Amino acid sequence: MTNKKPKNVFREGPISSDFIGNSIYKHQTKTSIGAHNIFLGQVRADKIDGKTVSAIDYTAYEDMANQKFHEIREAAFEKFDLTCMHIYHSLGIVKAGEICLFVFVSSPRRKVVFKALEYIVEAIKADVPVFGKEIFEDESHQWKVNS
Amino acid sequence: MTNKKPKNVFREGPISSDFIGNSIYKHQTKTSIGAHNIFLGQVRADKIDGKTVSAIDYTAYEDMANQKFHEIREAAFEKFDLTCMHIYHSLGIVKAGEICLFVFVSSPRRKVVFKALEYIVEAIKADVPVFGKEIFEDESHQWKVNS
Amino acid sequence: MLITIKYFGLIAEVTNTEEESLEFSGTTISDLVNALHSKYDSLKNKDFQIAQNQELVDFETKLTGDEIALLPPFAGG
Amino acid sequence: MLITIKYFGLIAEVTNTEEESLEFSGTTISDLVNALHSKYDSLKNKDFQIAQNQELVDFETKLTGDEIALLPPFAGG
Repeated sequence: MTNKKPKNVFREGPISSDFIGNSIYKHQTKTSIGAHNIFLGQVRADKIDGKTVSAIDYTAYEDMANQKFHEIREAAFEKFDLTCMHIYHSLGIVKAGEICLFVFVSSPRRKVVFKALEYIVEAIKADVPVFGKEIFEDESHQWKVNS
Repeated sequence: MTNKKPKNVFREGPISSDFIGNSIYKHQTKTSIGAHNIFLGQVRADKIDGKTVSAIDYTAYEDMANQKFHEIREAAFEKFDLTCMHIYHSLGIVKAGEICLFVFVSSPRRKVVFKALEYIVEAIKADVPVFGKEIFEDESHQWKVNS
Repeated sequence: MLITIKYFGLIAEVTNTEEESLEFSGTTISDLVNALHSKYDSLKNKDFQIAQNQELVDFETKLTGDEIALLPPFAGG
Repeated sequence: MLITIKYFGLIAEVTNTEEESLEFSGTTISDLVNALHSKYDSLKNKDFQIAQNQELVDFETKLTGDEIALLPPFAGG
């Protein structure tokens, strides 16, 4: 189930729990799957120097980012025996408590999904040009850096 | 967020995608969380000697199982910096494509959720007395063994 | 002593019951397993573990009179 | 040659633009970075990588005239 053309991974605004639930629902017709593993990135209300993050405003170098997501996807299908893989990332404002990243892998057997999901999430963090402006409650901001 | 008394992990029948979506939704008020990791076990329509599994009928030594789930939960909170952890397992009939196990861990940071989730799922598979009768389309059956 | 024994999954199919109480004079788990092998001949070919008071025990363990369970291979998830 | 340069995140704040075209006579990425350091003084303190034609490149790489992007630290997820 790989495809050659990069898909658009980005969604405007937060990723809703309904969207995630529905995505799980759609996999119930795929009866060769025995294990799903889902990673969700959620915006934290971090306190930094006494100020609290209220949202992150995500931007991206979209063409390059979608190309990188595509390469990560192809590499993961190459390395791991996966039945499906889905990646969604937010652009624009995502408030604290809302979800900005949804990675979903499925396989006949469980051992592979753990390895695959961690591989994909770490690759996204390291290789995909997405930028996050952490907006504080007083509307000042700072730029997020992945650790 | 550990508690001393074992909770009942078991649910009658499959775990619905709505239930999972709603569980994700409820975590959006917990703004110290940065990463969720979810494992879902789904019943496979395995073909064995030309017959196809149509469902698994789960039974358990319930008191011991809930005690084991509790011990796994306590051990995971001890080992990993988790904000929350939820485990649900089906009893009774779960059809091919339906979900029989839902494990949900959340933490401020991502690295810990991968390790914690795999630890918990492997412990469940190894230590919890749950039994699965694989029912074929012709209503014959065999007993499932975890690999 | 009177011992309550629970059977699960494949083992309950072999014994054709999920629970029974036995008057028993042995002292170890091993003694009990031997008695059950005599009572249920086809139990000999089956793979199972024993829990006493909801903890897995080995065959040398002393019988305490608490609840005993015969557990076939686990298949959770 | 005429080079199109894209700026993102913190870097776009420094340059105060997200994209510009420059007539440029240098031959390597390094030459271009030097020119941008002259144009935008506070760029010198900033951490960024360069992509040419959507691939990260090092400073010795030859300029091809394809799209250049200045990328601050990634923060996806």
